[in-house]
Amino acid sequence: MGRITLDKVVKRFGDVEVIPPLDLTIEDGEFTVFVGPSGCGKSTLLRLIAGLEDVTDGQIRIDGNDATDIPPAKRGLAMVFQSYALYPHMSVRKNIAFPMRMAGIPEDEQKRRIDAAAKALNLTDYLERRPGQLSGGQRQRVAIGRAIVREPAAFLFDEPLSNLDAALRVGMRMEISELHAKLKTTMIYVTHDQVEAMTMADKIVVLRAGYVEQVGSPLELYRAPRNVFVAGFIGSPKMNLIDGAEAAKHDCKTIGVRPEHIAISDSDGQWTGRVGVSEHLGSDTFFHIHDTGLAETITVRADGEVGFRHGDTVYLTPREDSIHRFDEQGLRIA
Amino acid sequence: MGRITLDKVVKRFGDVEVIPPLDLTIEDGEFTVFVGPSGCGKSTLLRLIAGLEDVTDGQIRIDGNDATDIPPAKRGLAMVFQSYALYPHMSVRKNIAFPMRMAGIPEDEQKRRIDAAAKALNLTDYLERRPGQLSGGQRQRVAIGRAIVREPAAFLFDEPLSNLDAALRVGMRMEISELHAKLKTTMIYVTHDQVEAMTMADKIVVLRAGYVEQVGSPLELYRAPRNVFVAGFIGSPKMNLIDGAEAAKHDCKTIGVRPEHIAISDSDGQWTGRVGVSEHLGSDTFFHIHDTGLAETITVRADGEVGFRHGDTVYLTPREDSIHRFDEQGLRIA
Amino acid sequence: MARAASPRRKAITTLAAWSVGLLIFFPILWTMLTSFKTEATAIADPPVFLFFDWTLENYSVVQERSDYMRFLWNSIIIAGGSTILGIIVAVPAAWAMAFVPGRRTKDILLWMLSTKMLPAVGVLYPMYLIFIQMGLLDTRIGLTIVLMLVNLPIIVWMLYTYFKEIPGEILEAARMDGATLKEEILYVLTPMAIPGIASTLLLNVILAWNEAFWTLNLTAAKAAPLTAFIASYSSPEGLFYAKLSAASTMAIAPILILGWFSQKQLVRGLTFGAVK
Amino acid sequence: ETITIATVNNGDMIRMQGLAEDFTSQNPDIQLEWVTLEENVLRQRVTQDIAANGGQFDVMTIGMYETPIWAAQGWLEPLDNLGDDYDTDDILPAMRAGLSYEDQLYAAPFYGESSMVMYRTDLMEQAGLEMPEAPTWEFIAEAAEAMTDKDNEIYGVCLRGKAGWGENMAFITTVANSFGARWFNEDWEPQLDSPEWAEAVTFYNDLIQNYGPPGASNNGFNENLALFQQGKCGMWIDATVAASFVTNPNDSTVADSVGFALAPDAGKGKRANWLWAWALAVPAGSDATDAAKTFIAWATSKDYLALVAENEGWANVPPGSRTSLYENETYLEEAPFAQMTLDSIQAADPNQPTVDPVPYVGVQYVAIPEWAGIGTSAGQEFSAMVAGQQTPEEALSKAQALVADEMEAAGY
Amino acid sequence: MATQHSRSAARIMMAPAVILLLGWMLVPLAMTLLFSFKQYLPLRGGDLGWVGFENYVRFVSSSAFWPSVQATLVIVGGVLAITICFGVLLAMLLDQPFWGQGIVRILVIAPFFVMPTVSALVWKNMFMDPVNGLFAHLWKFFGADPVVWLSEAPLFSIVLIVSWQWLPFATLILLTAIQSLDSEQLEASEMDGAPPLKRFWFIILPHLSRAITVVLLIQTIFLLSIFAEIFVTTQGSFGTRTLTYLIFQRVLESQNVGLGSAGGVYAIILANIVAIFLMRIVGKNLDA
Ligand SMILES: Nc1ncnc2c1ncn2[C@@H]1O[C@H](COP(=O)(O)OP(=O)(O)OP(=O)(O)O)[C@@H](O)[C@H]1O
Ligand SMILES: Nc1ncnc2c1ncn2[C@@H]1O[C@H](COP(=O)(O)OP(=O)(O)OP(=O)(O)O)[C@@H](O)[C@H]1O
Ligand SMILES: [Mg+2]
Ligand SMILES: [Mg+2]
Repeated sequence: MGRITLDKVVKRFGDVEVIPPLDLTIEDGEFTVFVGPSGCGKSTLLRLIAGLEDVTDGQIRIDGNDATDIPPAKRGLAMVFQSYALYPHMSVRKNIAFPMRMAGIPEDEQKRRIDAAAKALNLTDYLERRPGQLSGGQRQRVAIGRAIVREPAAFLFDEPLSNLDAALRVGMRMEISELHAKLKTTMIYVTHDQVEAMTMADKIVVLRAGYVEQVGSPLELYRAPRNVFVAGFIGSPKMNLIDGAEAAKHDCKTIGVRPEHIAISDSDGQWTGRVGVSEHLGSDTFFHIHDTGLAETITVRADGEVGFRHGDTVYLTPREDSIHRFDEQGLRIA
Repeated sequence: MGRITLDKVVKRFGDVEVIPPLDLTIEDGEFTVFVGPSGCGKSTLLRLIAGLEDVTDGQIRIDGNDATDIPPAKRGLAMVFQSYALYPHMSVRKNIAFPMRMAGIPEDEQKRRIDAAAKALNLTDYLERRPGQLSGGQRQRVAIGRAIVREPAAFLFDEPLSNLDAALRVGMRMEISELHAKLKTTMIYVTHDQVEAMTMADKIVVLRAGYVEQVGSPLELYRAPRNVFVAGFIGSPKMNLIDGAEAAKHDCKTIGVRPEHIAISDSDGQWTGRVGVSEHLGSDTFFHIHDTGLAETITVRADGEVGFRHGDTVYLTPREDSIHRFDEQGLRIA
Repeated sequence: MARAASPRRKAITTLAAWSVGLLIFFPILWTMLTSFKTEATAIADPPVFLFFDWTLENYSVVQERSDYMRFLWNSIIIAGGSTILGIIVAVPAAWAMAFVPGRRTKDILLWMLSTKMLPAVGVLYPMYLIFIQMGLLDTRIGLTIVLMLVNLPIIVWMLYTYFKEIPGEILEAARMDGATLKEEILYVLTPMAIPGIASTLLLNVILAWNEAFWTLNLTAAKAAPLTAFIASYSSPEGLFYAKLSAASTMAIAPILILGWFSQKQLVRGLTFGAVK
Repeated sequence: ETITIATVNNGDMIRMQGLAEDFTSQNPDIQLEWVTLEENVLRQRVTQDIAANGGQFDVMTIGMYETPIWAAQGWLEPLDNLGDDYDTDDILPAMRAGLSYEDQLYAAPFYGESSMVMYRTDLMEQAGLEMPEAPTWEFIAEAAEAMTDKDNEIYGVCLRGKAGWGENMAFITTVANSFGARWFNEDWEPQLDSPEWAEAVTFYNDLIQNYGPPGASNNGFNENLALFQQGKCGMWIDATVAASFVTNPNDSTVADSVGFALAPDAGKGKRANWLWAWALAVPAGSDATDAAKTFIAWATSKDYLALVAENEGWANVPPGSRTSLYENETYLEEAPFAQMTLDSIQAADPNQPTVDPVPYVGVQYVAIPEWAGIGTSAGQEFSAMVAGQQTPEEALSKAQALVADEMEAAGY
Repeated sequence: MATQHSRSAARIMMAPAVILLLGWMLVPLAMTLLFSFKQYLPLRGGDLGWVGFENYVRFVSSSAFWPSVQATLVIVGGVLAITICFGVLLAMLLDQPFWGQGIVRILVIAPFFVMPTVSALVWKNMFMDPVNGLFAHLWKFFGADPVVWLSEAPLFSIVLIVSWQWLPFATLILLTAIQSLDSEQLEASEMDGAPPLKRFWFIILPHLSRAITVVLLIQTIFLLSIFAEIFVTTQGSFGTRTLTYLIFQRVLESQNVGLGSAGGVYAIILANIVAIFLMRIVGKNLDA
């Protein structure tokens, strides 16, 4: 009911190849997240799937049928935009009804679906309001409502949370996750926030400059990043990447250790350095350690409250079993 | 050189008292952060100090001298605005030079200071650009540069990072911290992001509706929040607050336990519940536990990767020594 | 975030702003007052300001002489018609320019604007001949078309700037929701741009209403609007100040009232969307 | 049937509009559409329309200047059979001559005028002077000096200064005629560089500068009328039609102390009076020629004069068009200026306007198509002179150049 | 946004406007060009044959030509200078908080609604008339000789009248622009020690530059073709004959269509020189 296949899809804007030939399959019912740095082509890819852009070459199939030349409205997909893209002059009800009105669905059926969606999204009390009278989170819910009523084969989300403030974001994130758990419809979700990617995805697609760097479940990516780029991109704070002599000891070009996998001590350890900025969050403390001779800064996470001061000399020990090794090409060495 | 004292400062807009009589001292060289929910008066307070608003009543002293009626330019303070407030028609160099030009500082001295600031802020390559051609983080640095060259007695920052994206925010946060470590000038920093507050401040001032709820170092606030408001406001994810029978067991109205102070297990524990959404970040996992009978959701943090699934029954145990107790008025019981 | 001004300062500003406002408005006020005077009071030395015997006689004289309502009606039809026609032509064009910009879009826009610089007198004779050929002389439809063409560049430009403010995502959302191009423009774009369209409408009604070259030269009796009405008062009546004032007041009153009632929209329109 | 009538917005025409019900009740199948325009706008509109064959109007109000030119182009319907009771021979011969082309009448005069001196008898008396029937320019200058009292805003003489071929150029041309100057010699060479022109223009300029009201360079007929009615002018040399306005006590503060005299001369055998008629004509392109002629016959008939007299009094009857009017005792009695008007009209000869012979017709204009352009541009130079921006010599030499230019462009 | 489908739709949607304007521009323009190479005198029978560039030469070599270009530039420049200077000042004043902002705004905007003909008539007769005008009364009241505005200061008078009509436009655009100035920028400059005058010069004025260009462009378009104001007041005398008015005289008063058409072509060229110059500036600003 919602299997999307991209077959050698290419997209060029003028002379610029934004998406080089790309193959990708999104299984029915999967929650797939596209992540990657800004400008890597996440939105473009999503819009190609939606039909809002023409593919330059290749084929897009939805449930096995060629959809490449089908106009967006006919693909049976629903999209939730970053700016919500609500119709400001229509009430919430009208907004949600719009796609059904366009499809010529009978009034009473429309009403039934609107009521169901409103109930599911906690919007029942706001149906007569205009989008302008809603908070950011509520608007986002209306946008989702508008998508739901079409009963699409798949949902496409383009950074739907990036306009919300931090607290709301966490809430909406969970709501979307719950929605997926309930509807079990295919969802494709674009974000550049890796926390979102990690917490929501069944499958993450990491993109860089239009290329797929790695596809896998969040924990696969965390545990076994295929290359230096993915290693640095997934995980917060970033993995420490160390070149040179220390890496050579491990028979590779680069080694990577996550901040949470380094123990810090005032007495002894494998590496030494001086404490720079330390960030105390109460629950954790992040130390930025300078002058280790390994990399400009090594970030270390300590649980709870640990009392090193700016300038203290400290000793660091990486957990051996959590060291990632990469070769000259930056590829993981298993 | 930069001790700022507020003495019974009151600010009313028309009939609305935004700041009730407020006393506060900011010591020389201190990094003070004002936090609080939106509209609580953080910006107003900062603008009173800057002289951009007149105080309705009370006195502001800078280094012991009454500054209440001194115009902003003469107070020797520099301000960095949320929107950066760069002059769009001037090059970066001209922007930074502007305050010195206004003060009639000789050209060569201007040049010296600009070069020094540009170097410190990594702006040397951009001096001839217009602000419109810079990225968010670079603009922010220009705004800081413009503040630095005045060699002010204190810096005032009004949510300087809120227009930046998450990744940049982390970087700029550290840059400002390092700047403070280097310059040792008094800094007052307004934010509503509590991570910023926790990681940057020497001293945090928690405001609510114009009242000072608590003043103290980040860890004081984390460990001993003076009341329920501060307890809920400081720490991420939020402290779990539990009323009712469970609280009564501890002889108080409300108890609070931080997510990181609850152990989770599949076999036994003090409380039981069912796993709702779980968020896997790789380094940590957050579980949202429902049906505990204590509060709607109890958030629990587990280190690393822990494998509970949606719907599993789990057992929770709070760390006894980390339970916070609050009375009827919401005040902490020591 | 603007700081509250001190009452003293506010008082001074108030005084200054009102003085300037009244000074600018004074010619209109004076005309209106004079229209209620007798001819003798109108040229009295020293001039009388408010305390005179108010009379409506001038209005009845003017009305008797020329059938005001007919001119008014023509003005309304021509100004309104040309604007609406213009908007119908301009909306699709502005949609295309704003949402499907091509390499030459901006050039086309500027070219359109440059057609406004054609000096009307230079092409009057050809236009006259064309109008004779097509039997459009002294017809409302002919004038409506000409004024539509005269104002079309401005309409396109204004709509373009308004449309550009509308995020393309909303139109894409409509497309995803299954709207055809027509439905997209009709149900989503147009209603969203209502404030912009309203101000475009208003500004162009004013421009068309006050257009005094084509309206005068291409009409005689049947289609003559208020500009022709006032042309019959311009000389001998120059010395009958009161009657001149009455006629002037009658010519400008409708648009003045329209403008005042809708000044919020209009101010937006006047800025040509060029300044946010 | 509907006929569209283009008229000028002066008092007599407006009065006609008011009385038009009389016509429509006689001719219920004819509707009238009025296009009333200010003189300049009217000229421009009708010229444009007739030249391009626009056919917007069925009846046009035109002057003595346009009639022969347009008739020569075949643009006007000849006005022959205007009905049995329309007494064509009753039209004043001077008018009839001016409105005919090759002895065929092409426009029917609605009213006719010449120019004359209007003066304030009371001020004249105060000054101890007496106005002769036929004054000389010399006397006018003397009287103007005597009457001028600028402190009390009384100016000796009000003259046209506003630019336009129908405004200041009409007046200046008559002055020039009386000083023996002419626009063109027999070979169509402009003559503005002649000593006669210099004399005439210098005289005019001195008069207006020394004894005229301020801002005379913007004063046309209407402005001067108002000044005179307000008692600010000692003398006013202008159209004879003004007589009924300045003697009308409703509008004029000096109605009972106005005297009239023939336009002045300089002893060279020509007086400085003009000849003009506003007449009604039917353009050749009209699709309602018969109805239009019916209307013209009504508007310029003897009956119309009687109709006005009945409604508004004899003093307000449009003057200068019909001989019979000046044989009407009641009129002569009620209009003290009537005889003087008739005399003035008869004193003008459009076919021999100047002392020296000229190739053109027209007293205060030159009946060639280029005249409107020439008159207007030259008028602007003289108006600038009156405003003190240039000397008479400069104005004349510029005007001479302009005229030469224009004539060359027209192919003379 | 840009699929093949929407691009071809866009072309169709633009077509009516483009075709109409192209026709509006090209047909009369072509006829004007045609006439300009002819001896065309309607009162002498119309088309009298080709004359090559004679009309063009005659038009420029006429003694009225350069003064008319000069008058055009003086009027356009004068009105622009006045409306922009006073517009900026007025906008700054109206931007301050005061009582009755709405009403004052209505008062200030009003002249924009007045037909050019009416405004010229009112100014000429009721204000500038040297005997009965209000100014004359005012001057006499102060014991001065009334000024004969339209002949002693003709260009100034016309500039005054036209400026009065266009001041509201300039003011409103500039006011909107001032209101869009980020108040934090002003505060930053205040913190930076800039006194009010310098704040105006260094911050406000540069911020207004874009709005000023818009005013320049739009007003120039309309001012280059002002006609009614001159027709009603001076009829082109006393050096107020603009290029537009000169063409009017050639075409309608002298009925020399060929000559006038040549003048029209010159005017089009002049307008386009000005236009290209302005478009360059505005075109850049359109993106920003
Ligand atoms: N219409 C277009 N014309 C030309 N280039 C475009 C167009 N749209 C996008 N691009 C280019 O394609 C690349 C990918 O853009 P895209 O919007 O897909 O990035 P993204 O990954 O969504 O980035 P972000 O995280 O910033 O939203 C960018 O380099 C962008 O400049
Ligand atoms: N100029 C003003 N006039 C009237 N009320 C004002 C003015 N400025 C601020 N306020 C009010 O004062 C209160 C405090 O505003 P302030 O801007 O200081 O809040 P804040 O803590 O900075 O909020 P935020 O986090 O949203 O920036 C708010 O209720 C606000 O509405
Ligand atoms: Mg994107
Ligand atoms: Mg704030």
